[in-house]
Amino acid sequence: MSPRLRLWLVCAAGSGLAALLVAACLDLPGFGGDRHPYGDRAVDASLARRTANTVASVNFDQRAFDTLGEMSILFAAVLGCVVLLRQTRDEHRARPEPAHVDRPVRRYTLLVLPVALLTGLYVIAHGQLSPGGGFQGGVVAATSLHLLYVGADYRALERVRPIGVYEVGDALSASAYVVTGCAGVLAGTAFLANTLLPYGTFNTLSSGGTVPLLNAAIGMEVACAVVVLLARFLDQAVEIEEVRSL
Amino acid sequence: MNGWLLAAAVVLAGGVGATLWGVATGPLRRRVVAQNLSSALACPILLLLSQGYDRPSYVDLALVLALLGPVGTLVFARLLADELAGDPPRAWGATWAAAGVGAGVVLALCAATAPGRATVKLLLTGALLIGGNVVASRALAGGFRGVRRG
Amino acid sequence: MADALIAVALLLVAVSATVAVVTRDPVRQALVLAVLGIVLAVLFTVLQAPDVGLSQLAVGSALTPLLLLLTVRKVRRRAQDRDGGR
Amino acid sequence: MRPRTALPVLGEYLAWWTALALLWLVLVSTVDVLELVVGAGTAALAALAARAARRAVTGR
Repeated sequence: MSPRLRLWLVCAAGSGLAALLVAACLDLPGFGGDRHPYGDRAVDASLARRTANTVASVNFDQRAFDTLGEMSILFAAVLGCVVLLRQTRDEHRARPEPAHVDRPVRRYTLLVLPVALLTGLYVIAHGQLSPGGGFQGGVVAATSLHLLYVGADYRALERVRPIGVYEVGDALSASAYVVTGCAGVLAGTAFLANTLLPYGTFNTLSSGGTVPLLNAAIGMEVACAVVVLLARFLDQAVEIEEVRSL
Repeated sequence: MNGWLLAAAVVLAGGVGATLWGVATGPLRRRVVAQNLSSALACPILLLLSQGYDRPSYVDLALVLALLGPVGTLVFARLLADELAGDPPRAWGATWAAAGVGAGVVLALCAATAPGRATVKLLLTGALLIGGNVVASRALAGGFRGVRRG
Repeated sequence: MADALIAVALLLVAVSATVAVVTRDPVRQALVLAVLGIVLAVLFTVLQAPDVGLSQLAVGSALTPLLLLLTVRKVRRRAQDRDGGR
Repeated sequence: MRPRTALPVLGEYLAWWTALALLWLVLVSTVDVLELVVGAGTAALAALAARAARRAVTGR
Protein backbone atom coordinates (compact mmCIF):
# COMPACT_ATOMS: atom_id res chain seq x y z
CA MET A 1 0.00 0.00 0.00
CA SER A 2 1.45 3.35 -1.00
CA PRO A 3 1.89 6.04 1.67
CA ARG A 4 -0.57 8.28 -0.18
CA LEU A 5 -3.31 5.66 -0.14
CA ARG A 6 -2.59 4.92 3.49
CA LEU A 7 -3.00 8.58 4.39
CA TRP A 8 -6.32 8.71 2.57
CA LEU A 9 -7.50 5.59 4.37
CA VAL A 10 -6.56 7.05 7.75
CA CYS A 11 -8.33 10.32 6.94
CA ALA A 12 -11.49 8.57 5.79
CA ALA A 13 -11.61 6.25 8.81
CA GLY A 14 -10.78 9.11 11.18
CA SER A 15 -13.49 11.39 9.85
CA GLY A 16 -16.01 8.55 10.03
CA LEU A 17 -15.06 7.89 13.67
CA ALA A 18 -15.21 11.61 14.45
CA ALA A 19 -18.70 11.90 12.92
CA LEU A 20 -19.95 8.94 14.96
CA LEU A 21 -18.42 10.32 18.18
CA VAL A 22 -19.99 13.75 17.61
CA ALA A 23 -23.36 12.12 16.91
CA ALA A 24 -23.05 10.07 20.10
CA CYS A 25 -22.05 13.13 22.16
CA LEU A 26 -25.10 15.07 20.95
CA ASP A 27 -27.35 12.36 22.39
CA LEU A 28 -25.64 12.03 25.79
CA PRO A 29 -27.50 12.94 28.98
CA GLY A 30 -26.35 16.22 30.58
CA PHE A 31 -23.03 16.21 32.47
CA GLY A 32 -23.52 15.43 36.15
CA GLY A 33 -27.31 15.10 35.84
CA ASP A 34 -29.38 13.47 38.57
CA ARG A 35 -30.89 10.57 36.55
CA HIS A 36 -28.74 7.43 36.80
CA PRO A 37 -30.90 4.39 35.99
CA TYR A 38 -28.03 1.90 36.14
CA GLY A 39 -26.38 3.51 39.16
CA ASP A 40 -29.58 3.47 41.21
CA ARG A 41 -30.15 -0.23 40.53
CA ALA A 42 -26.52 -1.12 41.30
CA VAL A 43 -26.61 0.79 44.60
CA ASP A 44 -29.91 -0.87 45.56
CA ALA A 45 -28.52 -4.33 44.80
CA SER A 46 -25.32 -3.65 46.73
CA LEU A 47 -27.20 -2.32 49.75
CA ALA A 48 -29.46 -5.39 49.68
CA ARG A 49 -26.34 -7.55 50.05
CA ARG A 50 -24.96 -5.17 52.71
CA THR A 51 -21.86 -4.26 50.72
CA ALA A 52 -20.80 -0.71 51.58
CA ASN A 53 -18.62 -0.15 48.49
CA THR A 54 -20.89 -0.39 45.46
CA VAL A 55 -17.94 -0.77 43.09
CA ALA A 56 -16.82 -3.88 44.98
CA SER A 57 -20.37 -5.21 44.79
CA VAL A 58 -20.44 -4.64 41.01
CA ASN A 59 -17.03 -6.23 40.52
CA PHE A 60 -17.32 -9.24 42.79
CA ASP A 61 -21.06 -9.88 43.05
CA GLN A 62 -23.20 -8.48 40.24
CA ARG A 63 -20.48 -8.85 37.60
CA ALA A 64 -18.24 -11.43 39.26
CA PHE A 65 -18.07 -13.40 36.00
CA ASP A 66 -16.52 -10.39 34.20
CA THR A 67 -13.88 -10.19 36.93
CA LEU A 68 -13.10 -13.87 36.31
CA GLY A 69 -12.43 -12.92 32.68
CA GLU A 70 -10.19 -10.01 33.70
CA MET A 71 -8.27 -12.25 36.06
CA SER A 72 -7.75 -14.78 33.27
CA ILE A 73 -6.43 -11.99 31.02
CA LEU A 74 -3.84 -11.01 33.63
CA PHE A 75 -2.97 -14.67 34.19
CA ALA A 76 -2.54 -15.31 30.45
CA ALA A 77 -0.54 -12.11 29.98
CA VAL A 78 1.90 -13.05 32.75
CA LEU A 79 2.15 -16.58 31.35
CA GLY A 80 2.98 -15.12 27.94
CA CYS A 81 5.68 -12.91 29.48
CA VAL A 82 7.18 -15.86 31.31
CA VAL A 83 7.40 -17.81 28.05
CA LEU A 84 8.72 -14.90 25.97
CA LEU A 85 11.31 -13.68 28.48
CA ARG A 86 12.81 -17.06 29.37
CA GLN A 87 16.53 -17.64 29.10
CA THR A 88 17.29 -18.95 25.61
CA ARG A 89 20.16 -21.21 24.57
CA ASP A 90 22.44 -18.42 23.31
CA GLU A 91 22.16 -16.42 26.54
CA HIS A 92 23.97 -16.81 29.83
CA ARG A 93 23.57 -15.42 33.31
CA ALA A 94 25.99 -12.86 34.69
CA ARG A 95 26.22 -12.31 38.43
CA PRO A 96 24.81 -8.87 39.17
CA GLU A 97 27.32 -6.57 40.83
CA PRO A 98 26.50 -5.63 44.44
CA ALA A 99 25.03 -2.17 44.86
CA HIS A 100 25.98 0.25 47.63
CA VAL A 101 23.13 2.55 48.41
CA ASP A 102 23.31 5.57 50.73
CA ARG A 103 22.36 4.73 54.28
CA PRO A 104 19.22 6.98 54.57
CA VAL A 105 17.78 5.45 51.39
CA ARG A 106 18.44 1.94 52.70
CA ARG A 107 16.88 2.74 56.07
CA TYR A 108 13.85 4.27 54.36
CA THR A 109 13.49 1.08 52.30
CA LEU A 110 13.58 -1.21 55.34
CA LEU A 111 11.09 1.00 57.19
CA VAL A 112 8.60 1.51 54.35
CA LEU A 113 8.57 -2.08 53.04
CA PRO A 114 6.51 -3.57 55.90
CA VAL A 115 4.30 -0.47 56.09
CA ALA A 116 3.53 -0.66 52.37
CA LEU A 117 2.89 -4.40 52.61
CA LEU A 118 0.49 -3.87 55.51
CA THR A 119 -1.26 -1.07 53.60
CA GLY A 120 -1.65 -3.33 50.57
CA LEU A 121 -3.18 -6.09 52.70
CA TYR A 122 -5.42 -3.50 54.39
CA VAL A 123 -6.67 -2.32 50.99
CA ILE A 124 -7.41 -5.92 49.98
CA ALA A 125 -9.21 -6.77 53.24
CA HIS A 126 -11.33 -3.61 53.18
CA GLY A 127 -12.25 -3.83 49.50
CA GLN A 128 -15.95 -4.14 50.28
CA LEU A 129 -15.90 -1.21 52.73
CA SER A 130 -13.64 1.54 51.36
CA PRO A 131 -12.11 2.44 47.98
CA GLY A 132 -9.80 -0.29 46.79
CA GLY A 133 -9.95 -4.05 46.54
CA GLY A 134 -7.97 -7.02 45.41
CA PHE A 135 -6.34 -5.48 42.36
CA GLN A 136 -5.20 -2.24 43.99
CA GLY A 137 -4.02 -3.86 47.20
CA GLY A 138 -2.28 -6.67 45.34
CA VAL A 139 -0.29 -4.21 43.24
CA VAL A 140 0.70 -2.21 46.33
CA ALA A 141 1.81 -5.36 48.17
CA ALA A 142 3.85 -6.60 45.19
CA THR A 143 5.45 -3.18 44.70
CA SER A 144 6.45 -3.11 48.36
CA LEU A 145 8.59 -6.25 47.91
CA HIS A 146 10.45 -4.65 45.01
CA LEU A 147 11.54 -1.81 47.25
CA LEU A 148 14.36 -4.21 48.11
CA TYR A 149 15.67 -4.01 44.54
CA VAL A 150 15.11 -0.28 44.22
CA GLY A 151 16.43 0.76 47.61
CA ALA A 152 18.99 -1.93 48.34
CA ASP A 153 20.33 -4.72 46.17
CA TYR A 154 19.08 -7.18 43.57
CA ARG A 155 20.50 -10.09 45.53
CA ALA A 156 18.63 -8.96 48.66
CA LEU A 157 15.41 -9.14 46.65
CA GLU A 158 16.29 -12.62 45.39
CA ARG A 159 16.76 -13.81 48.97
CA VAL A 160 13.21 -12.92 50.03
CA ARG A 161 11.54 -13.90 46.76
CA PRO A 162 11.52 -17.63 46.01
CA ILE A 163 9.90 -17.29 42.60
CA GLY A 164 8.45 -20.80 42.51
CA VAL A 165 6.31 -20.05 45.56
CA TYR A 166 4.79 -17.04 43.82
CA GLU A 167 4.10 -19.01 40.65
CA VAL A 168 2.26 -21.64 42.69
CA GLY A 169 0.44 -18.90 44.62
CA ASP A 170 -0.67 -17.31 41.37
CA ALA A 171 -2.20 -20.55 40.10
CA LEU A 172 -3.72 -21.46 43.49
CA SER A 173 -5.45 -18.12 43.97
CA ALA A 174 -6.77 -18.14 40.40
CA SER A 175 -8.29 -21.53 41.04
CA ALA A 176 -9.58 -20.38 44.44
CA TYR A 177 -11.71 -17.83 42.58
CA VAL A 178 -13.15 -20.53 40.32
CA VAL A 179 -13.72 -22.89 43.26
CA THR A 180 -15.64 -20.19 45.13
CA GLY A 181 -17.75 -19.78 42.01
CA CYS A 182 -18.36 -23.52 41.70
CA ALA A 183 -19.42 -23.68 45.35
CA GLY A 184 -22.44 -21.64 44.30
CA VAL A 185 -23.31 -24.28 41.69
CA LEU A 186 -22.92 -27.07 44.25
CA ALA A 187 -25.16 -25.19 46.70
CA GLY A 188 -27.90 -25.26 44.08
CA THR A 189 -27.85 -21.70 42.71
CA ALA A 190 -25.60 -20.40 39.93
CA PHE A 191 -21.89 -20.00 39.14
CA LEU A 192 -20.43 -17.14 41.26
CA ALA A 193 -23.87 -16.32 42.70
CA ASN A 194 -23.50 -14.57 46.06
CA THR A 195 -25.98 -16.71 47.97
CA LEU A 196 -23.60 -18.97 49.84
CA LEU A 197 -22.61 -17.03 52.94
CA PRO A 198 -24.61 -14.85 55.32
CA TYR A 199 -24.44 -11.18 54.33
CA GLY A 200 -23.36 -10.05 57.80
CA THR A 201 -23.66 -6.59 59.36
CA PHE A 202 -23.36 -3.57 57.07
CA ASN A 203 -19.94 -1.83 57.11
CA THR A 204 -18.04 -4.58 58.91
CA LEU A 205 -15.23 -6.78 57.64
CA SER A 206 -17.45 -9.85 57.28
CA SER A 207 -20.25 -8.14 55.31
CA GLY A 208 -21.08 -8.84 51.67
CA GLY A 209 -21.18 -12.65 51.56
CA THR A 210 -18.54 -14.00 49.18
CA VAL A 211 -17.28 -10.52 48.15
CA PRO A 212 -14.40 -10.47 50.71
CA LEU A 213 -13.37 -14.02 49.75
CA LEU A 214 -13.25 -13.21 46.04
CA ASN A 215 -11.42 -9.97 46.88
CA ALA A 216 -8.78 -11.92 48.79
CA ALA A 217 -8.37 -14.40 45.92
CA ILE A 218 -7.94 -11.58 43.39
CA GLY A 219 -5.54 -9.76 45.72
CA MET A 220 -3.29 -12.78 46.07
CA GLU A 221 -3.50 -13.52 42.33
CA VAL A 222 -2.55 -9.97 41.35
CA ALA A 223 0.27 -9.74 43.90
CA CYS A 224 1.79 -13.06 42.79
CA ALA A 225 1.31 -12.23 39.09
CA VAL A 226 3.05 -8.85 39.44
CA VAL A 227 5.94 -10.44 41.37
CA VAL A 228 6.38 -13.12 38.67
CA LEU A 229 6.12 -10.52 35.88
CA LEU A 230 8.68 -8.20 37.46
CA ALA A 231 10.97 -11.15 38.19
CA ARG A 232 11.13 -11.90 34.46
CA PHE A 233 11.80 -8.26 33.59
CA LEU A 234 14.50 -8.03 36.28
CA ASP A 235 16.06 -11.26 35.05
CA GLN A 236 16.36 -9.85 31.57
CA ALA A 237 17.51 -6.39 32.62
CA VAL A 238 20.03 -7.40 35.28
CA GLU A 239 21.17 -10.97 34.83
CA ILE A 240 20.70 -12.47 31.37
CA GLU A 241 23.30 -11.54 28.75
CA GLU A 242 23.76 -12.64 25.19
CA VAL A 243 26.78 -14.76 24.45
CA ARG A 244 29.04 -12.88 22.07
CA SER A 245 29.16 -15.36 19.24
CA LEU A 246 30.98 -13.45 16.53
CA MET B 1 -18.37 27.37 47.97
CA ASN B 2 -16.04 25.01 49.71
CA GLY B 3 -12.69 26.36 50.88
CA TRP B 4 -11.02 22.93 50.85
CA LEU B 5 -11.94 22.34 47.21
CA LEU B 6 -10.78 25.85 46.33
CA ALA B 7 -7.42 25.16 47.96
CA ALA B 8 -7.18 21.85 46.09
CA ALA B 9 -7.93 23.62 42.77
CA VAL B 10 -5.27 26.26 43.49
CA VAL B 11 -2.58 23.68 44.34
CA LEU B 12 -3.61 21.58 41.33
CA ALA B 13 -3.53 24.44 38.83
CA GLY B 14 -0.46 26.20 40.23
CA GLY B 15 1.67 23.42 41.70
CA VAL B 16 0.96 20.39 39.52
CA GLY B 17 0.68 22.62 36.44
CA ALA B 18 4.17 23.94 37.13
CA THR B 19 5.59 20.44 37.65
CA LEU B 20 3.94 19.38 34.38
CA TRP B 21 5.83 22.19 32.65
CA GLY B 22 9.01 21.08 34.41
CA VAL B 23 8.63 17.44 33.38
CA ALA B 24 7.81 18.33 29.77
CA THR B 25 10.78 20.60 29.06
CA GLY B 26 14.42 20.99 29.93
CA PRO B 27 17.24 18.57 30.74
CA LEU B 28 16.71 15.18 32.39
CA ARG B 29 17.91 16.38 35.79
CA ARG B 30 15.12 18.94 35.92
CA ARG B 31 12.51 16.45 34.77
CA VAL B 32 13.17 13.92 37.54
CA VAL B 33 12.90 16.66 40.16
CA ALA B 34 9.59 17.78 38.64
CA GLN B 35 8.29 14.20 38.76
CA ASN B 36 9.16 13.97 42.45
CA LEU B 37 7.46 17.29 43.17
CA SER B 38 4.31 16.26 41.31
CA SER B 39 3.71 13.33 43.67
CA ALA B 40 4.65 15.49 46.67
CA LEU B 41 1.96 18.01 45.66
CA ALA B 42 -0.72 15.54 44.53
CA CYS B 43 -0.83 13.90 47.97
CA PRO B 44 -1.97 17.11 49.78
CA ILE B 45 -4.47 17.65 46.94
CA LEU B 46 -6.00 14.23 47.59
CA LEU B 47 -6.19 15.00 51.32
CA LEU B 48 -7.89 18.32 50.58
CA LEU B 49 -10.37 16.59 48.25
CA SER B 50 -11.16 14.01 50.93
CA GLN B 51 -11.97 16.80 53.37
CA GLY B 52 -13.79 18.89 50.74
CA TYR B 53 -16.11 16.06 49.71
CA ASP B 54 -16.45 14.97 53.37
CA ARG B 55 -15.38 11.40 52.56
CA PRO B 56 -12.88 10.15 55.17
CA SER B 57 -12.26 6.94 53.20
CA TYR B 58 -10.65 8.96 50.36
CA VAL B 59 -7.66 9.43 52.72
CA ASP B 60 -6.58 5.92 51.64
CA LEU B 61 -5.65 7.32 48.22
CA ALA B 62 -3.37 9.90 49.79
CA LEU B 63 -1.84 7.21 52.00
CA VAL B 64 -1.07 4.97 49.02
CA LEU B 65 0.39 7.91 47.10
CA ALA B 66 2.52 8.92 50.10
CA LEU B 67 3.91 5.36 50.14
CA LEU B 68 4.33 4.72 46.41
CA GLY B 69 5.10 8.22 45.06
CA PRO B 70 8.62 8.32 46.59
CA VAL B 71 9.12 4.70 45.47
CA GLY B 72 8.48 5.83 41.89
CA THR B 73 11.10 8.56 42.24
CA LEU B 74 13.53 6.04 43.74
CA VAL B 75 12.96 3.85 40.66
CA PHE B 76 14.02 6.75 38.43
CA ALA B 77 16.94 7.65 40.69
CA ARG B 78 18.18 4.08 40.76
CA LEU B 79 17.83 3.19 37.09
CA LEU B 80 18.96 6.58 35.77
CA ALA B 81 21.90 6.81 38.22
CA ASP B 82 24.43 6.76 35.37
CA GLU B 83 22.75 9.58 33.46
CA LEU B 84 22.35 11.72 36.57
CA ALA B 85 25.80 11.05 38.03
CA GLY B 86 27.62 13.77 36.07
CA ASP B 87 25.43 16.62 37.19
CA PRO B 88 23.20 15.45 40.06
CA PRO B 89 19.98 17.39 40.49
CA ARG B 90 19.83 19.45 43.68
CA ALA B 91 16.53 21.16 44.29
CA TRP B 92 16.31 21.45 48.04
CA GLY B 93 14.39 24.74 47.89
CA ALA B 94 11.57 23.25 45.82
CA THR B 95 11.60 20.02 47.86
CA TRP B 96 11.21 21.82 51.18
CA ALA B 97 8.57 24.12 49.69
CA ALA B 98 6.52 21.07 48.61
CA ALA B 99 7.11 19.51 52.04
CA GLY B 100 5.87 22.77 53.58
CA VAL B 101 2.66 22.60 51.53
CA GLY B 102 2.16 19.00 52.66
CA ALA B 103 2.78 19.83 56.30
CA GLY B 104 0.49 22.86 56.16
CA VAL B 105 -2.36 20.87 54.61
CA VAL B 106 -1.98 17.99 57.09
CA LEU B 107 -1.96 20.37 60.09
CA ALA B 108 -4.98 22.28 58.77
CA LEU B 109 -6.91 19.03 58.31
CA CYS B 110 -5.90 17.83 61.78
CA ALA B 111 -7.25 21.07 63.20
CA ALA B 112 -10.51 20.61 61.30
CA THR B 113 -11.17 16.97 62.28
CA ALA B 114 -12.13 15.77 65.71
CA PRO B 115 -9.09 14.28 67.50
CA GLY B 116 -8.97 10.50 67.31
CA ARG B 117 -7.57 7.72 65.20
CA ALA B 118 -8.35 9.68 62.01
CA THR B 119 -5.95 12.40 63.20
CA VAL B 120 -3.20 9.84 63.72
CA LYS B 121 -3.83 8.50 60.20
CA LEU B 122 -3.51 12.01 58.77
CA LEU B 123 -0.29 12.65 60.68
CA LEU B 124 1.08 9.29 59.54
CA THR B 125 0.29 10.12 55.91
CA GLY B 126 2.00 13.48 56.29
CA ALA B 127 5.09 11.94 57.91
CA LEU B 128 5.37 9.29 55.19
CA LEU B 129 4.89 11.94 52.51
CA ILE B 130 7.49 14.38 53.77
CA GLY B 131 10.00 11.74 54.81
CA GLY B 132 9.60 9.87 51.54
CA ASN B 133 10.05 12.93 49.37
CA VAL B 134 13.08 14.18 51.26
CA VAL B 135 14.69 10.73 50.97
CA ALA B 136 13.77 10.57 47.27
CA SER B 137 15.31 14.02 46.72
CA ARG B 138 18.44 12.89 48.44
CA ALA B 139 18.54 9.74 46.31
CA LEU B 140 18.26 11.90 43.18
CA ALA B 141 21.13 14.08 44.43
CA GLY B 142 23.48 11.11 44.46
CA GLY B 143 22.14 8.41 46.77
CA PHE B 144 22.91 5.69 44.22
CA ARG B 145 26.55 6.49 43.46
CA GLY B 146 27.60 2.95 44.38
CA VAL B 147 25.19 1.35 41.92
CA ARG B 148 26.75 -0.07 38.76
CA ARG B 149 24.61 -2.07 36.37
CA GLY B 150 23.19 -4.01 39.34
CA MET C 1 -16.60 25.17 42.36
CA ALA C 2 -16.70 21.44 41.66
CA ASP C 3 -17.01 22.14 37.93
CA ALA C 4 -13.93 24.40 37.99
CA LEU C 5 -11.98 21.62 39.72
CA ILE C 6 -13.09 19.11 37.07
CA ALA C 7 -12.11 21.55 34.31
CA VAL C 8 -8.62 22.09 35.77
CA ALA C 9 -8.03 18.34 36.19
CA LEU C 10 -9.29 17.58 32.67
CA LEU C 11 -7.07 20.29 31.21
CA LEU C 12 -4.01 18.93 33.00
CA VAL C 13 -4.79 15.38 31.84
CA ALA C 14 -5.20 16.57 28.23
CA VAL C 15 -1.92 18.50 28.32
CA SER C 16 0.14 15.77 30.00
CA ALA C 17 -1.28 13.05 27.73
CA THR C 18 -0.38 15.14 24.66
CA VAL C 19 3.11 15.73 26.02
CA ALA C 20 3.48 11.97 26.66
CA VAL C 21 2.58 11.28 23.03
CA VAL C 22 4.87 14.00 21.64
CA THR C 23 7.93 13.01 23.73
CA ARG C 24 10.12 10.63 21.75
CA ASP C 25 12.78 9.47 24.24
CA PRO C 26 11.37 6.53 26.25
CA VAL C 27 13.06 7.61 29.50
CA ARG C 28 11.56 11.09 29.35
CA GLN C 29 8.29 9.55 28.26
CA ALA C 30 8.29 7.39 31.39
CA LEU C 31 8.70 10.53 33.51
CA VAL C 32 5.78 12.24 31.75
CA LEU C 33 3.72 9.05 32.11
CA ALA C 34 4.34 9.04 35.88
CA VAL C 35 3.02 12.60 36.13
CA LEU C 36 0.10 11.72 33.82
CA GLY C 37 -0.80 8.85 36.14
CA ILE C 38 -0.90 11.15 39.15
CA VAL C 39 -3.01 13.77 37.36
CA LEU C 40 -5.38 11.04 36.15
CA ALA C 41 -5.76 9.76 39.72
CA VAL C 42 -6.72 13.29 40.83
CA LEU C 43 -9.23 13.51 37.94
CA PHE C 44 -10.83 10.18 38.91
CA THR C 45 -11.09 11.34 42.52
CA VAL C 46 -12.68 14.61 41.43
CA LEU C 47 -15.19 12.61 39.38
CA GLN C 48 -16.00 10.57 42.55
CA ALA C 49 -14.39 7.35 41.32
CA PRO C 50 -11.81 6.68 44.05
CA ASP C 51 -11.56 2.96 43.22
CA VAL C 52 -10.32 3.72 39.72
CA GLY C 53 -8.08 6.46 41.10
CA LEU C 54 -6.51 4.00 43.52
CA SER C 55 -5.87 1.52 40.67
CA GLN C 56 -4.23 4.29 38.68
CA LEU C 57 -2.05 5.31 41.62
CA ALA C 58 -1.01 1.74 42.40
CA VAL C 59 -0.09 0.94 38.80
CA GLY C 60 1.10 4.31 37.53
CA SER C 61 3.31 5.62 40.32
CA ALA C 62 5.91 2.87 40.66
CA LEU C 63 5.08 -0.24 38.62
CA THR C 64 4.86 1.27 35.11
CA PRO C 65 8.07 3.34 35.45
CA LEU C 66 9.88 0.26 36.77
CA LEU C 67 8.75 -1.92 33.85
CA LEU C 68 9.57 0.80 31.29
CA LEU C 69 13.01 1.61 32.69
CA LEU C 70 13.97 -2.06 33.02
CA THR C 71 13.07 -2.54 29.36
CA VAL C 72 15.11 0.52 28.36
CA ARG C 73 18.06 -0.80 30.34
CA LYS C 74 17.87 -4.21 28.66
CA VAL C 75 17.70 -2.67 25.17
CA ARG C 76 20.61 -0.31 25.86
CA ARG C 77 22.76 -3.06 27.34
CA ARG C 78 22.11 -5.18 24.30
CA ALA C 79 23.16 -2.32 22.00
CA GLN C 80 26.31 -1.77 24.10
CA ASP C 81 27.20 -5.46 23.97
CA ARG C 82 26.77 -5.46 20.19
CA ASP C 83 29.02 -2.41 19.79
CA GLY C 84 31.58 -3.84 22.19
CA GLY C 85 31.61 -7.17 20.34
CA ARG C 86 32.34 -5.65 16.96
CA MET D 1 19.16 -21.60 66.67
CA ARG D 2 20.98 -20.97 69.90
CA PRO D 3 19.07 -19.28 72.73
CA ARG D 4 21.57 -16.39 72.70
CA THR D 5 20.59 -15.49 69.12
CA ALA D 6 16.95 -16.45 69.46
CA LEU D 7 16.17 -13.76 72.01
CA PRO D 8 17.13 -10.69 69.94
CA VAL D 9 15.43 -12.23 66.89
CA LEU D 10 12.23 -12.72 68.85
CA GLY D 11 12.51 -9.22 70.27
CA GLU D 12 12.93 -7.66 66.84
CA TYR D 13 9.97 -9.63 65.51
CA LEU D 14 7.73 -8.68 68.42
CA ALA D 15 8.70 -5.01 68.12
CA TRP D 16 7.76 -5.01 64.43
CA TRP D 17 4.55 -6.91 65.15
CA THR D 18 3.47 -4.42 67.82
CA ALA D 19 4.22 -1.41 65.63
CA LEU D 20 2.41 -2.87 62.62
CA ALA D 21 -0.61 -4.00 64.66
CA LEU D 22 -0.91 -0.47 66.05
CA LEU D 23 -0.67 0.83 62.48
CA TRP D 24 -3.55 -1.45 61.49
CA LEU D 25 -5.63 -0.02 64.35
CA VAL D 26 -4.93 3.46 62.98
CA LEU D 27 -5.94 2.50 59.43
CA VAL D 28 -9.29 0.82 60.14
CA SER D 29 -12.42 2.86 60.76
CA THR D 30 -14.42 0.62 63.11
CA VAL D 31 -12.90 -1.83 65.56
CA ASP D 32 -14.47 -5.23 66.23
CA VAL D 33 -13.19 -8.71 67.08
CA LEU D 34 -12.78 -9.93 63.50
CA GLU D 35 -10.95 -6.73 62.60
CA LEU D 36 -8.52 -7.33 65.47
CA VAL D 37 -7.93 -10.95 64.44
CA VAL D 38 -7.30 -10.05 60.80
CA GLY D 39 -5.08 -7.17 61.89
CA ALA D 40 -3.00 -9.43 64.13
CA GLY D 41 -2.53 -11.94 61.31
CA THR D 42 -1.63 -9.30 58.75
CA ALA D 43 0.80 -7.63 61.14
CA ALA D 44 2.44 -11.03 61.75
CA LEU D 45 2.93 -11.48 57.99
CA ALA D 46 4.28 -7.96 57.49
CA ALA D 47 6.61 -8.33 60.49
CA LEU D 48 7.95 -11.52 58.95
CA ALA D 49 8.62 -9.59 55.74
CA ALA D 50 10.29 -6.77 57.69
CA ARG D 51 12.64 -9.15 59.43
CA ALA D 52 13.41 -11.10 56.22
CA ALA D 53 14.15 -7.83 54.39
CA ARG D 54 16.51 -6.58 57.10
CA ARG D 55 18.33 -9.91 57.14
CA ALA D 56 18.60 -9.93 53.35
CA VAL D 57 20.06 -6.43 53.28
CA THR D 58 22.48 -6.60 56.19
CA GLY D 59 23.25 -10.30 55.68
CA ARG D 60 22.93 -11.19 59.36
